[in-house]
Amino acid sequence: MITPPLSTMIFLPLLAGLVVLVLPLGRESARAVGLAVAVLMAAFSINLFALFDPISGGFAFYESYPLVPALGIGYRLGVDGLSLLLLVAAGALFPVVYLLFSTKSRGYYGCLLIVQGTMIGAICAADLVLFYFFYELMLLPIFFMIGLYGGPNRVGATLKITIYTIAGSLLMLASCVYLGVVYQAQSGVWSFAVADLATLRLSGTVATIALLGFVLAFAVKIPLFPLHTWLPDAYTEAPPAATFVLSAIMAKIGAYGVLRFVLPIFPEPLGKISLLLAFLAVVGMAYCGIAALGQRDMKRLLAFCSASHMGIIGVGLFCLNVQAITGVLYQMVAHATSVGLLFLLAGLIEERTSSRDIESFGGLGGQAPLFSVFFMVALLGSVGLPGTASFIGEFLIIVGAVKFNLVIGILAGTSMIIAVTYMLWLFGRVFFGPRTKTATTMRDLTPIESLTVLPLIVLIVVMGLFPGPFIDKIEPAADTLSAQVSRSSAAAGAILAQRGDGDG
Amino acid sequence: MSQPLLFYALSLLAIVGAVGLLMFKHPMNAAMSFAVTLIALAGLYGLLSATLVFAIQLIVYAGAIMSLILFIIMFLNIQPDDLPDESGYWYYLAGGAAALTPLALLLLYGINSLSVTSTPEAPPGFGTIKEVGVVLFTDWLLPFEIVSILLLVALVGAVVLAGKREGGND
Amino acid sequence: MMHHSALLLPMVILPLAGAFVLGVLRLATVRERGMAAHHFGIIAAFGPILSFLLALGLLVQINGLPGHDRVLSQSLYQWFAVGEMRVNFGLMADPLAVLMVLFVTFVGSLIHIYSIGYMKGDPNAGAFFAYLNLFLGAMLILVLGSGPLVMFVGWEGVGLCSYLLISYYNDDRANVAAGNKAFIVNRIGDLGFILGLALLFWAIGDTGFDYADLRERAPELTPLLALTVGLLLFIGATGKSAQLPLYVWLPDAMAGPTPVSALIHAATMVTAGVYMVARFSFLYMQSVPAGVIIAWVGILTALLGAIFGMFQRDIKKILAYSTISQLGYMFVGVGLAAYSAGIFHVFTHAFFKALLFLGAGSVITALHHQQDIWRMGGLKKRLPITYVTMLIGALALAGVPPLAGFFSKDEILVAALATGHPVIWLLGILVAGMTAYYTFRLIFVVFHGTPRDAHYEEVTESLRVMTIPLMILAAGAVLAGFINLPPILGGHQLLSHWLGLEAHHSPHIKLELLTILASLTVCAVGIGIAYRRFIPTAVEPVYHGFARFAEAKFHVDELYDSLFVQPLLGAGAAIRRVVEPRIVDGPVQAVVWLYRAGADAVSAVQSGYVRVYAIYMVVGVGLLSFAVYRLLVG
Amino acid sequence: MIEHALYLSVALFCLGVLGVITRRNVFVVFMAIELMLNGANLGFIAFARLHESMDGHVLALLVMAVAAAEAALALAVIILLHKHKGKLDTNVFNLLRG
Repeated sequence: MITPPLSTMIFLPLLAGLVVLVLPLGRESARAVGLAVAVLMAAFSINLFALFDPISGGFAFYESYPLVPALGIGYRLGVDGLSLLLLVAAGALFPVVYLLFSTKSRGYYGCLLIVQGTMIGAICAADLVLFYFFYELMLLPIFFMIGLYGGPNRVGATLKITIYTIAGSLLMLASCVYLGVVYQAQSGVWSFAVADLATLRLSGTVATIALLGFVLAFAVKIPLFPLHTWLPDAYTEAPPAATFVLSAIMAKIGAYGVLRFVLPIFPEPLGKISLLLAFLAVVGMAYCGIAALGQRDMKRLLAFCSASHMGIIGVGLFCLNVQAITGVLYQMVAHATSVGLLFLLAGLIEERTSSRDIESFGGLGGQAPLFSVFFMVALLGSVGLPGTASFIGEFLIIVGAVKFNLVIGILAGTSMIIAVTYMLWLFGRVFFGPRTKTATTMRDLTPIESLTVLPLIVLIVVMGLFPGPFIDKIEPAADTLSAQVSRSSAAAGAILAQRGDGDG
Repeated sequence: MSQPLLFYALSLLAIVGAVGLLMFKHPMNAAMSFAVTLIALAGLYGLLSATLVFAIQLIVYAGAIMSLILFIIMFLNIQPDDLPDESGYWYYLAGGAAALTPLALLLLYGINSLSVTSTPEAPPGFGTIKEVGVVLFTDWLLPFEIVSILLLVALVGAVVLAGKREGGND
Repeated sequence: MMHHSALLLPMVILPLAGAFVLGVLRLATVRERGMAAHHFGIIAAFGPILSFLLALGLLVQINGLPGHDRVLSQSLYQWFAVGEMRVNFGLMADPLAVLMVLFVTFVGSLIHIYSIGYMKGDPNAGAFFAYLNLFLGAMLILVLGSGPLVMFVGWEGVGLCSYLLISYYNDDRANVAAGNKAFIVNRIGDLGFILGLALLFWAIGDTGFDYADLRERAPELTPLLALTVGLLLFIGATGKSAQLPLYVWLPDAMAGPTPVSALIHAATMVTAGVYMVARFSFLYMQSVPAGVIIAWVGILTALLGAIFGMFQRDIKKILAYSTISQLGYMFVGVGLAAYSAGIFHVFTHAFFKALLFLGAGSVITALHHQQDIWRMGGLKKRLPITYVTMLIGALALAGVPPLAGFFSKDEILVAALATGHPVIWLLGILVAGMTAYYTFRLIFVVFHGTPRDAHYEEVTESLRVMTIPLMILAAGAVLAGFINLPPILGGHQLLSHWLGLEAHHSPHIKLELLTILASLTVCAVGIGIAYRRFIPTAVEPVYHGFARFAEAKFHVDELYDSLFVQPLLGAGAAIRRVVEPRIVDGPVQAVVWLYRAGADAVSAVQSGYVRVYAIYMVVGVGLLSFAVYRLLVG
Repeated sequence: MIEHALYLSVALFCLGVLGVITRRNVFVVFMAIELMLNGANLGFIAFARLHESMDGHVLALLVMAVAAAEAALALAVIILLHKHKGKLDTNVFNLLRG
């Protein structure tokens, strides 16, 4: 293992990306650099996963250097159970992108490399300011990827995503500053270290406003209804790799941010509005599901599908018990593999047939049998069929939601139904039926492409049948977090009860 | 005895000429009206014991500059079609007057606060060419030289600008 | 005390491995069209046959155990553990599961063999057999799972295979729609199932989530919770087993190849709901009302299915409604805590309904995919084996003694009387008569009378590989009933004792006699009416009034379509056309518009005309002067 | 009398400003600017008389020199404008627009 592992994982792709952007490389050599880095990153992250010890608690692979000592800002990195799976997903999923899409330009690959490094930075950051820095930075390459290499309406899409994310980020910045100030007021020293901030237990009106700042910023990224409107445009116009990055990893970083910063720091105010937030998430899930039902554009449908599934993750975030939190952590990766793969495959369809119009397809199953098998498995993975990874995640979330609130649980369960309606419609429409003219332009996967996709397929199934090794790594952290949250809520409840006694 | 009378007459002429400048549509008429103002002003300078300035106002302003302007106007052979459409003139005038009123009031307030009651007697030789020349070439030598350079630059500039041949400027 | 058995895992793995091998082979050869259909079929048949042999071994093994402790298990690994929730992935077999496994693998093997003939020459047969094997594996997981979640893996797995096989002839979009409908309706049921499991977990599952743990703690359930969980799980069963109100997918599912209809949509998968209720008998024993509700849903479904079955003209749809109706009976049995009676009917029904479907498939292939019974007729002479075997199946379905259906159906009806539900009993008898009528309507119209098919002379009996399974199943339909003979007919209710699902009560001689007499009477009446109508010659009827309404299936499909499907689709389209671009996007667009307007305004100010800038200056100076003036003057 | 000369100077200056902002004819605008200069000059002269100092006269002379330079350039520009656009409209000049 290279030391320090986390800095290496951040700066290797970042530097490689800059090199690719600066040096006058050809398209193919840029791609080769990207692929090599991606494979290295995959090896690193898998190694990291194997080395991670869930029992010890706290951050592993911790690195810390002061950046602005006067304000307690530091270059602090670390991994714990909350971030591990996401980190591995962000580290290991990229080779597929380089292998599947070969016809893009140098800048495209450079951006892809940079976005990987920044995302890993956001995931590993153990300092709020550092997190904020990477959280903002990771959108920059995405802007360029959409704006330069996107579809015909890319400018509007870029504008929209910019407006949304910047609005969210400003709120978050305000909340970050508030947290720093509060910490200084309570302890007398400045610090933005996550470990220090996590000891804060805030309550009151101002804390609720700060909480909303965080929640809004993360809700934009996740995205939660009704802040999702940037998503269909961005996902549709973005090139496949950017869509993959957005849906598979970046959306999860929003959810991760909630787990990392909101749950431990604001247990009491969150307890007050968690029902509302969970309800919003459920509404968004149903809304996006129904919206997906009405789409005629394959990528747009998948975009809404992704948003709908993120709704389920959103529900899990606010249920505040160990099943739901573990489910969320697990579902993040499950969603990344299945929906991410769907986006990649849809990107391949678009690249080969130059069409995204669902109505123009039919009979693709006979035209590209191997492709359709992979698509079907990814689809089943996304609808949460038992035996796939999503089932474990969704089931845990639903179980947690039922405990949290029966109505929310029932509504969360409806995702099972809604997801199949549009997914089966999509599959039946595109892969079944008489073969159309557009469909005949489709080419099946080459052996290399099949071998590229196969690991993801295997991962979907393996994570469904043998989730143990994965869950064992994350469950202790989820347990600790939910225990913290419930203890704080209980304490707050006790205080309220005392007040009630005093009044009576 | 006749001085104040002359003063007010010239002032009236200056004002009328200026108003004419603003009102006449054709630049030729406006220029003629402006010449009246300039000449009237020259008279006023004289009344204010500035004899050198009186002479130069007549020679340079009313003479050289005005004739240059008139020459150019005639040279361009301006047709009514060339004249700009000034339909919103009255609105601009009203608005401008309103916007300027505070400034004018402020200036008038300033003048009043000087509380000049009587005109002091001018010392002998005041404003004559010799006296002014002494001041100009002792205290004001440097600005004078700078202005000479300015004039040179303007001369060259004017030649460059107006002297360009058609099609030679791109 | 559980006993280990190493047979369980191979039994499940074999068909799954078969599916995998077939899938890979199919994908490898799909371009060259290298492999013939029957090669795939022969490979596919290995899995089920070997599993059947293993099931026989399991039977021997379990019979070797002491009578009160007959549970075999094979725990594999801990599936996942989160907080209080610890779920094991394991397999478990008790007599109930062994019985299910036996007939599933037996019927499954026969249908695999039959399919070799049925799918002859089909270019996609590789996929078909892979799905069929996958289905069998999933079904075995469903039956043998050691806990509800493992069962759910199989539960959804069979649903997936059902979907894939219904959409098998996917060039016709109607078939694809039928497949989608099946999967989606099943999913609605599954939602109930999952919610039931979640509630069950929070109630009594935190010490272990296997059946064994749950059974121990079931008495802790409050009546309300038991009722809720029971009904939620039953919602899952209504989806899988095509009961009211989720039965609508099953008739459409007949779009799949006929062996699929026989295996999945008659004999095995659709009975999973009944199995589930019997499996959760420890839960339903805690809540009598839940059972009664199940029984009522069952009998109403039975009635509805029978009514629809009487007026259909598609041979497979008649059988499909008959299946729905018979499933209703089974739910009456398990709902009224007569678990062994319900399961017994599942068992006998598997034989005769699979037989009828395979027979129908034989007819359909012989007539080149003609499914309208009013285009058939007089096929007795042309398809003698099919005719005889189907007649046996029809007699068994109609409940003619001593065939299988007679015993199992009567046992359920007796249970209805014995537990004090005379109305259910009365309806059951009525449905029995209707069953006899529509079954023999089918037989008489298809096999008797004058030929109506243009190619009548060319019709020939099906291949041996198809008729032999028919004969074996016919033998089963004759004999299956004897394994649970009631005392009144000289038997000892062997099956019930062996299953040991409920406490044994003294036999109700009077009630049994009454039931036998009544059902024999209505059976005779039903067959008689059918005979009067359709022998010697049947005339294609034109339905009016109620009959027409019943032929149109009470317009339930249309009702569901306009109540659920269209509103959802409409909402989706509305979101795409109106809500997304106009309403939800509105705030963003408004912000964008504000920015634009602001930019335009600023840009208009920056007109570029010096004169205008002079005006600004003048205005500015004016304001400034005003301010200074106010300051100075006061 | 000096007081009134100052009043006149203010009036001429304001009229010049009005001319600049109300008229679109380049000649008139140009002459209005000259008018403003003359208003200022009158002010210089009047103050020089008031304070009995000839600095005001020198300033007035310098202003006239500047005005002459300005006239030369402005007229050259006007000639160019007329040559290229055939117009005498200040609104033709909007190169300052971003």
